Amino acid sequence: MPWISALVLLPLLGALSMLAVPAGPGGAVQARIHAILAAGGTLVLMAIVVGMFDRDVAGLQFIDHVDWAQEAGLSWDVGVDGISLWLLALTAVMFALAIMAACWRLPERPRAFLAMLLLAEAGLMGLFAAGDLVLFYVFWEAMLIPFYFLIGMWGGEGRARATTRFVIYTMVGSLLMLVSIVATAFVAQDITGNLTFSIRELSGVAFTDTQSTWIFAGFALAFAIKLPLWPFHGWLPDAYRLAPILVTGLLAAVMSKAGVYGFLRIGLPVFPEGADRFAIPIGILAVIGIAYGSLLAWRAPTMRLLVAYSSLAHLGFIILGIVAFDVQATQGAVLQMVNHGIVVAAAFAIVAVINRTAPDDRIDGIGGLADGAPRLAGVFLIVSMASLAIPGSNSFAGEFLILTGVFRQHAWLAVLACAGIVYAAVYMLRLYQSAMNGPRRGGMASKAELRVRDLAVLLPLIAAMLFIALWPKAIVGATTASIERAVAPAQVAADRPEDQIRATVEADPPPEALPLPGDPVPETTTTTPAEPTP
Amino acid sequence: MSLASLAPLVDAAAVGDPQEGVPLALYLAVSGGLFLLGLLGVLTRRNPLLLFLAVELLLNSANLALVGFSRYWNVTDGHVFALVVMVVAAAEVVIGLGLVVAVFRQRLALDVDQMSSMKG
Amino acid sequence: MISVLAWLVLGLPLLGCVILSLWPGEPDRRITRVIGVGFPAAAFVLTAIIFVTLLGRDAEDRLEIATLWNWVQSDGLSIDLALQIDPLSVLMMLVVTGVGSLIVLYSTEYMEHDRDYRRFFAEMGFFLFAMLLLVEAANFFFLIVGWGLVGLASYLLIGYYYDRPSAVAAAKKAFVVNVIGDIGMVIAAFILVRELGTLDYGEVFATAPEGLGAETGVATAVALLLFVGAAAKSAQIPLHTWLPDAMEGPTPVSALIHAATMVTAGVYMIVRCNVLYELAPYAGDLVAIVGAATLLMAATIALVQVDIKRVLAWSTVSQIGYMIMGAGLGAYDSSMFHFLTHAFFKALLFLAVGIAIHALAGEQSLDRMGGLRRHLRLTHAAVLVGCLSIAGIPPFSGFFSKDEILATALDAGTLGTVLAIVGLVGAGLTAFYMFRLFFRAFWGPEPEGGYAHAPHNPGMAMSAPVAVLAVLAAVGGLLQIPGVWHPLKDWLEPTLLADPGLEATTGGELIVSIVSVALAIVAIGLAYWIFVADPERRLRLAGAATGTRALLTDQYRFDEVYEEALIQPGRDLGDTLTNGVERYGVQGTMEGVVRGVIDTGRGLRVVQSGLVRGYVFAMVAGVVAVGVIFSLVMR
Amino acid sequence: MSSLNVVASTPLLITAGAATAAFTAGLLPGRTTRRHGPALVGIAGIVAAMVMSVVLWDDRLEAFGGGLRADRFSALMNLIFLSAALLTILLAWREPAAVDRRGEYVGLILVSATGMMLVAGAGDLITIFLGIEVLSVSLYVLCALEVWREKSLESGLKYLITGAVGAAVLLYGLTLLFGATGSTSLSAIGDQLRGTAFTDEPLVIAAMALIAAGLAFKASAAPFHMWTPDVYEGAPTTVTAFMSTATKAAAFAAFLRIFSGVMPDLQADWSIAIGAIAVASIAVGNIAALVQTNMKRMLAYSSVAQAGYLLIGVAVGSIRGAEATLFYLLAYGAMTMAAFAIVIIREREVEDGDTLGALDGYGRARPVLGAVMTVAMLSLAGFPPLSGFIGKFLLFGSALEADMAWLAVAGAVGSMISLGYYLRVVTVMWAPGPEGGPRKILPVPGPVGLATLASGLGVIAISLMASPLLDACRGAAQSLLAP
Repeated sequence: MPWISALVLLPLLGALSMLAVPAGPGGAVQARIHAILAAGGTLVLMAIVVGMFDRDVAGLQFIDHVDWAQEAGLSWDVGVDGISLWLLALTAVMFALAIMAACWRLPERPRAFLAMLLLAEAGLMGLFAAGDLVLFYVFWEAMLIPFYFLIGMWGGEGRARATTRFVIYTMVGSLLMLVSIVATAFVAQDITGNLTFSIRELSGVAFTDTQSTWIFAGFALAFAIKLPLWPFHGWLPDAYRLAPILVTGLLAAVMSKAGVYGFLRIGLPVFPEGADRFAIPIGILAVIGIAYGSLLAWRAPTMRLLVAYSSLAHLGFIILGIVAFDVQATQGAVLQMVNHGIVVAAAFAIVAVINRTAPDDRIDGIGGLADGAPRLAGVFLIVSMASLAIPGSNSFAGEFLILTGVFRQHAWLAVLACAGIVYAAVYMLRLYQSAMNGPRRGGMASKAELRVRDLAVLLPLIAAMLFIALWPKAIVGATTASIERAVAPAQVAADRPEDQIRATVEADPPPEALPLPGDPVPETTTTTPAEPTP
Repeated sequence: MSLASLAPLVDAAAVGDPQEGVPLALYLAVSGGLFLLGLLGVLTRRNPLLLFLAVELLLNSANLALVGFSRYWNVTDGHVFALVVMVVAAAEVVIGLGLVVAVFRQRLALDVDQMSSMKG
Repeated sequence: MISVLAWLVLGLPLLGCVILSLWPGEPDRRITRVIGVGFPAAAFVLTAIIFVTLLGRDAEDRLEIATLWNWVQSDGLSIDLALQIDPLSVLMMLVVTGVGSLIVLYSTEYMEHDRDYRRFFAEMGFFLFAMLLLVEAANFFFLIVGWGLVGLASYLLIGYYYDRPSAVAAAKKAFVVNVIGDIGMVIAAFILVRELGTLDYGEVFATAPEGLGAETGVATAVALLLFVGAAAKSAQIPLHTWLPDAMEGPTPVSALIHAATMVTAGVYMIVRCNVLYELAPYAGDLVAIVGAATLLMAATIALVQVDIKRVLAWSTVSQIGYMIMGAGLGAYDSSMFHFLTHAFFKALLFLAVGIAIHALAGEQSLDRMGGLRRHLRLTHAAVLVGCLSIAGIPPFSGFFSKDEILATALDAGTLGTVLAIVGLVGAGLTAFYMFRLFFRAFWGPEPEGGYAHAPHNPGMAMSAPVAVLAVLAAVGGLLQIPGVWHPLKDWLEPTLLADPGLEATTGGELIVSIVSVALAIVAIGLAYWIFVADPERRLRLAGAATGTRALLTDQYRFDEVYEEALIQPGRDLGDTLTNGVERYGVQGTMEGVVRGVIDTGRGLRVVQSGLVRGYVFAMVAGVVAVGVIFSLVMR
Repeated sequence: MSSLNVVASTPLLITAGAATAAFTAGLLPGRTTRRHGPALVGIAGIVAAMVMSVVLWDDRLEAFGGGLRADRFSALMNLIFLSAALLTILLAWREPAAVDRRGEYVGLILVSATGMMLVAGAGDLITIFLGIEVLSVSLYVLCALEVWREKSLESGLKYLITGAVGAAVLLYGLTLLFGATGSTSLSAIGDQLRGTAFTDEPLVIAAMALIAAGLAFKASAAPFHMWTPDVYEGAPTTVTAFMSTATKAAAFAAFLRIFSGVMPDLQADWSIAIGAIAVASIAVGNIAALVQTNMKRMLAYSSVAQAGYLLIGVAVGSIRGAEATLFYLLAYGAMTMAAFAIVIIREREVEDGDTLGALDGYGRARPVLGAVMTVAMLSLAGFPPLSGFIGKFLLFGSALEADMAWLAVAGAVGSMISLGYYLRVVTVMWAPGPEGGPRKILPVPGPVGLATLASGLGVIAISLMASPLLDACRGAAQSLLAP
């Protein structure tokens, strides 16, 4: 069974099925059923994939390959490995929760809203599953469209500007990425003699330093904007502020992982030399982003902005983990992607709850809610602590692994990044305390108390936080083989000591020899002349 | 594109058969002059009728060159081409005159500069 | 068996916390009491069983690792979710669960009038869990986890009265300062991972001498970074400012967390890491110096504080200074001994003072106290025991433990001698400020206008723990008598892998004892002379040395300096970034580019004049341009 | 040389015949006959011509002594022209200019298409010029067809004047090319220019410059584009739609025929200049479109920019480039037609239907039309996986393959700018709109709706069927470049 294709196509099918739903109240019920079936089905499929996933395989598993336009080298090529597994799972879970929340209290024009959510899910699923550069780009751009509509049609005042900024800014980078993708294929064709966009086949092609650097730069800009990496975050505040908060949650929880994923999936394995050249600059930007995001979060006037800027800081840690070229840091980064997704989604869910009683979102405007809303206080506390990565939380597990790894490679970057942990405490406590503690400043606590539908979203997230806090190995363990292989080329390029490089750098087998899903992985070695190992 | 760059052709014409008569270079010089004159006319005239006249100059300058080249290469293609161009020029002017009549019937000024309601 | 017990000890308080938190609706207070006290008490009983079991074994056999599961494994670093049961952790567990149980028992009555009864016990349970995790952890990672979680518990309990802005601010301060400490420890852990590839105590301590090397920069860095964590948690200069503010929490919290247990975690950690500190003697010296400076500073501040709990808070800072000084010098067992006695007498003091505060309906100012001994006789006696103990009057416990640190210090070279002298001065100051507190609250005249309500005597739940602690404070010092016996030291022996073997000489003991007791008696006399003999004298003296007094009252103005030098600039930077870089740089650049493009578009609109001859001209120009390009490209 | 070989010219003859028939039908008595007769005749003719084009797909024939060719390239281009003509006739079902003068309208459209087919199949300089003039002259009339409207007249006159100058420039270029080679037959010229002997021949250089300029005018490439917005705005919108799709395609057919087909060896000489025109078009078109509020003007500038992208494929001069240009022409035709279709529908409903404001909230009232417009805009902007993306992808690819990365980068930067206006349309379409929905809504006439849907689905279908279509484009490019 084409598991991964099903994962991508089921939400798409769900979205298309909305066309068959009649308008009116009867249709709303039907729309709910369609959406929940699609999202829930995806979640179930995802669970099955997680269950069947083979943790010892480094490469892609469950590959589905169909040619699309061979002449141009385009094809449908999806699969999953240890890196994408958890991002797919994160996407499936987050969208299932989001759709559940949306169904619980439908916005206006529910069919379109649910259809857009499902389209976004399909886009992100496809992005994380894509094994082909063009397909990756297709999903990279395609998911913008549903988000564009979600912000543009259901957003707050001033959303037109926000959406345009969001999309233009993101596309600015990605169009250069398109050029880079095409350039990659042709340069690789010059080297190996066959035209392909398959990431598997391209990683291992011996690009020259210059080629690698320039093409990587094209990719890196796109990824940096998507992340966003400081100072490419110009689109972020408006988009996060003006999107419907459900969508903001999804942007922060899932979409922001696309950029990091790009670095890890494409940047490091395919362009190790380029990645090496940019590693320190990106690391510095990440550290600046940590401090900058934290300071702005500290002074942010509204709750959403605070969480938005905190997200900027958190993503700084994650990308820092990626550019360290350290297996441990990278594993931490992947773990932290999952963590951040869970935590920031919960944070926005809580902001949404508080917004019920403080619709203007201002931090000054609320206070002392804990008195009448003890459940909220408790859940909020857990989420705040997870967000500021208190030792013992799931985020701490991620940050610890990241920073240990970064410290091993670039101690100074890790030490600088550590300062961000202090800031995190300052701004998260500011948010928590000003909302929950102190004298009552406005807002009715009873309105903000968690109801069943809030708990239905928050409790699974908190359960996930606790689970990861107690046993991160469940997540980390599955990534080992894939990450070791993904990082190895960059480690070689960066002249890391032999004992840190845990995978041999070699090109993938040519397409004919690709294993079918379910086949044992053959031991064939490369026939391509590329062999970057010195 | 300056006339100086036509020097090779001038040479070619000069060393050619004296029976050929007018050398190609002169055809081209006149043709080029007509073309420039036509362009100048299009650029300076505001009356559509005069503009069409200038356009005729442009097309006929090409005709002259076509005929000259045709003679130079001693083929008939250019002549055929010139005939086609004449027909086309006639058609264009017919359309132009038709438009001018329509404009006139709408009581609009016969001044291309005043026909600028659409811009930007 | 011990493994299971160790996990049970850890899990019981947490279980209590979870049950209380998730109890639907507001549970009956009796149920809250049973759960809130029962689970810690059960943990204490189990700890006692562990203790007895270990006692029955040979000294070498007293180490037990209880692994639950492999927590994470990444690139060679493997971290187990594991506990380490050894004499040091058992000692800590005994104190934590023992004193903890007493204090929650006390709280059942103390917190009687509070709305959030259940939340208090839930949070206390959580604290006990976190503290036990801290002391039981088998590796640095879970040490840090416990370290962070006690910070959270402390935050919650300081901010217990969350509608009080001062409490909220104090909680935040405590949390942030502790996070700074956490970072020190985290970075130390990074170094350990990089250099040694492991965080397990056993492996770290076994490989550190080779892996880090003695007296190397790396070892010193690790030791100092760990000490940053210790300084934050144990309120040492310069990270001490949160502890006095932490008195915003309920008094039982101050007694348990901010006196007896959590704040001494730094001492525990240094003792635990004795191997590392022995590899970094300079770091050890610095630790000792910081400890000494802290003890002196805190003692001087305590001289003038009016808030009764603040006096106790500063005295705690000062006493921990002794412990840190001792640990820094290598007198690990003495430090632990002082930790033990301090847990008794400081908990006693807080709880007894708490009775007074409770009796006065929350009044904490010494200015509105006086003559309480007539109302609260037993409490008066208990406070007296505590004061005598902390002042180091034999045979109360503080005398033995404090003098042991100072006497050992004399054996530690010139630095030790100097620090011992500082410690002696501090001891004198301690006796003075404690008896100032004692005389002003319990002796002397009643405050003007008398008490609105006659102070009432506490019930059994509050009295019993005080009584037990009073006994312990009185006799606890006998656990270790120089030259007679030292069971504590023997007990800790297996964990002190790198004990430098400092030994208090009999001569040293004698000198220290005599001097300190003499100083204490003089100080007590002075206090009596000022505060009791003639109550007016205090007011007359208050006019003298106003500048110094103000400095001390302001607690050396650390807070102000931090506010001015660190926090406000941070806020300003944040605002500058928001209003400058973000608005004009990040957003502005983007908008500027967009505006530039749009302006170009407007310009093109102007060029598009609607004049057809203009269009033709553009075409002609275009032809020329294309021609130029062609001729340029032409070879 | 002397054989007429009519078979090769059947599509063209059928179209021309249909045009004549349409003219005639328009003169027949009976209101219904006058109204529907020409359209039906025209549609029948178009379908027949399309069938013939498909039938001729695998042949390589010449007619009129080499003046007209029937190869895959011309067949593919014929299909584009004919489809555009068909859609235009359908879209014009209720267009005032077309309703009263259906015979003229359909006839002129078909004549214009005949001219385009002449260009696409040209085997001779004369055919090229003749084709271009035939298509232009009928368009001049079509533009001014609404003689009662000042703007329509202005548009016709402006187009005529600039068009005449453009044609003259082209003609002069063709003349010089003839002068340099001594032949008007493309194959003969191609033989002459084989090798690099002519690279420093000033006559050839001048010819190339003038031809490039003349064709760039037809393709509305900057700086020869300035007529485009005015003419597009003033002309009846269906005519605009036809111009922007079919005429542009014809211009590119000529570009490919002459530059890629006849002088591939001189590619190094002309690629820079054509690339420069491409970059200028991308820049000017996109930037100017940003500030437009009239949909037709905006689409006009957008078509300038799109011409720039298309020129990338010409500039690289390779089979891959031609293939990319052809594919993009297909996609571009579908998406532009779809965009204009919405404007046409909206124009019937409200006075200022061609402005952006008229579309405010239109998508909410008319979701299907909104979806078509959205798809068209996103495709024009190059969002994957729509056909516009695949086209751009191929164009950029051809540029990079030819080591002309600067063209790809320019295209990418231009695409970024283009988002500003394409997405604005989408935003406006789906905005809440004025109170009570868009001002006025009329039922969409069947043929118009059919054409709109067909164009919208075409945008999607072209991307889904990219593989067979690319095969076709490659075949066409090969027939052009690798005879």
